[in-house]
Amino acid sequence: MATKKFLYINRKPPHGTIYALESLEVVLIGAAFEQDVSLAFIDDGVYQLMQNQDTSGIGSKNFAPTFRALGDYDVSKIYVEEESLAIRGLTRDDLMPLVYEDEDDDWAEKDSIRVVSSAELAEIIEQQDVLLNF
Amino acid sequence: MATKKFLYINRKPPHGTIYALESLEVVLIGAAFEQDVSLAFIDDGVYQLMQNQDTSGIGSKNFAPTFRALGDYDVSKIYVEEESLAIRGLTRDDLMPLVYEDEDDDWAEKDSIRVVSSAELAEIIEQQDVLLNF
Amino acid sequence: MTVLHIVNKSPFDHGSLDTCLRLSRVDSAILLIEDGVYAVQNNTAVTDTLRQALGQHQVYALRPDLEARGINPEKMIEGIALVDYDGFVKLTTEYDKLQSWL
Amino acid sequence: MTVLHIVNKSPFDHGSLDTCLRLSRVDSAILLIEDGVYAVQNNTAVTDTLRQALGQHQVYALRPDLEARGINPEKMIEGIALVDYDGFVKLTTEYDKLQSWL
Amino acid sequence: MKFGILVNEGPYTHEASDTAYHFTAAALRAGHEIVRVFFYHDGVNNGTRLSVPPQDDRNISNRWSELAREHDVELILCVAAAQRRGLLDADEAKRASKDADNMAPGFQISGLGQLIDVGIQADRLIVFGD
Amino acid sequence: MKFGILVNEGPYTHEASDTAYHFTAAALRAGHEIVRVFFYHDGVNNGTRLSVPPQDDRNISNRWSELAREHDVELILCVAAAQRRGLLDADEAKRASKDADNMAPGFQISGLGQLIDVGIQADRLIVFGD
Repeated sequence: MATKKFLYINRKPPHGTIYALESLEVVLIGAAFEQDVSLAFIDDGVYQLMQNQDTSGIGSKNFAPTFRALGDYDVSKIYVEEESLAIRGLTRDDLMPLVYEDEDDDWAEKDSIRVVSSAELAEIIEQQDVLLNF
Repeated sequence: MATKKFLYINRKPPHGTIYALESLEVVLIGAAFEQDVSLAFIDDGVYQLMQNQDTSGIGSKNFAPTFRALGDYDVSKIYVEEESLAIRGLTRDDLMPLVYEDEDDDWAEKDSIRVVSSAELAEIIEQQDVLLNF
Repeated sequence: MTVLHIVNKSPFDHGSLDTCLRLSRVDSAILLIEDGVYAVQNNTAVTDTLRQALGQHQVYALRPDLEARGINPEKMIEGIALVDYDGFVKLTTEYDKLQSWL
Repeated sequence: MTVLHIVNKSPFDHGSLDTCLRLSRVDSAILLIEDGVYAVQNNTAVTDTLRQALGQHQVYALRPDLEARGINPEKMIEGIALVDYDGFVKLTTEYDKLQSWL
Repeated sequence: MKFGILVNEGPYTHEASDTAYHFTAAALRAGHEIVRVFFYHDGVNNGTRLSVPPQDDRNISNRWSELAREHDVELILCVAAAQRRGLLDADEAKRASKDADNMAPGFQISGLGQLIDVGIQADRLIVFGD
Repeated sequence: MKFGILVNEGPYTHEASDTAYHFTAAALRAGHEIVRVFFYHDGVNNGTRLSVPPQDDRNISNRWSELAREHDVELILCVAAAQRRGLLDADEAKRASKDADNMAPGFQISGLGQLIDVGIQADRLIVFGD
């Protein structure tokens, strides 16, 4: 069966609703299907990648550390919209470090996060086969 | 038991979610408790009062006509925020006629809807005892 | 290879329509459904946004959702095409992929 | 007789905070909870709005919700007071009525 | 002080249900009285006993049931909202000729009048929702 | 053409469930194939058989069950989402030592892989949600 390009589009913040957590569960399961997977974080979705999230005070599951495992699942294309960061006063440094090992480059550790402009992201969306929103 | 001032604040549009319908069910039940009841329609909540709603095409319950019964339940203070109408290109004439019979004025039929400014509505909110949002 | 963007939220309380327009390429199309159809009306705070969008995209709206909400088609911004559920299905076959801006 | 206004939605995707500010009298207070706490950060598109609000209202934010979201209190706009759930309960006894801008 | 609590959203899906729980627990710790917790809209889904959350996650329905048991807090599901969403106690199930029920211990089904009533009785009514 | 349908919201609460139904019915009328309807998040609540809606309202769960029966459409509830929310078939109930189950006829419980699979198999995947 041919490989398809899947893009998971994340636009919701992480803890006010369960969408972000359950979306990440789909990504992890989907990784086993060996498709061409990318993730996009847009609008309040960029908050999912914030450093130092600690849910002990609200008693819900802290799934933020799970994003760090994505590299091990061969999910290494993580697009973050620059405009979404900017209006939230955020930069790349406010986000978790997410890395993968590049098998085509002697397993060198590389950054999974690519901060892209709206125009670039519009192109990336056009190149996909399946667009998943939660 | 003392009478309390209840204000139902409606800010959600009517058919995309069930909040508006279930909120109206509370108002109808609440009318039997003989409290001092008002309703406010703000933001997309003003769309709940639009004329000519016809849900036959989407197959859900058309509860808009029920608003017309509010006068019979002695619910006659219906505040609509002017600013919310304005940015939606709406005027009073786009809304259903809602009336009540004024027992203090020989049962004369009067308009239940009062279009008010944000400042007036802020005062009305301050005067309440119980604020219900759905 | 182009996208049918689907917007189902009111443009007056949510940023979905703005984000859709910011991230849609010129030749893609936009379908307004559910509370998204409130964007079609004339003389609103988002009318200019939608007029600009019409210069770049074909814009459709789901008629049963308009009717449910009492939106008068005569007060609609010119250039928006109405479809029913059959037309909705047809649209999804004419564009290569579907992007729901939830 | 004044109101504690409670806002639980992100100001970047929803109009709740704007509506709250438009409809709250000068002496009332505002409590940010759940996704509403994203409004507290400095250097954002809503920082000016919140600074203005601070001139008219006491503004509180729920600390456990800040921590869950990784918001650094040092990057918070000055003048916002943090409360935990016990402080939240105490606030609701100090104001006469509670308005949740859902 | 006497509190009434209104919960409009279901468990796990929206933080409203968690915030309402933490608020209620904190109010009890401070010695306040909880007149009633009223569950409306999808809030009625907090009252299911069939939930099987992941082992490393909180059990929201159990948490409410324990609060009811330990502090004698009245937990009311709105009957109309519950029927629409398939949340039934044994009596409701029987009346609707359904072969199963799913309500958790500590919850009761009652009418919307109980929401108005708590608005009248309580010194403060607080709403948690979406 | 082959369609996959993803439903993220529960019945009555959000129009997504209605729109998904009307879309699916229209696609079938037009002769298209529905590979699968996958229910995720609160969407799993569409699969309850305990719903008792008002008599003058549509019965959303029944409507899906009839679609499954008449057109042999596969209706899948995500197992993890369903367990969290208390939506169980007889097997799941037994495994979790629950004394009742509540899934409606025509629905099946399966894993998230079925969502990825329909994304791969279908010509178009359409998402209905909030």
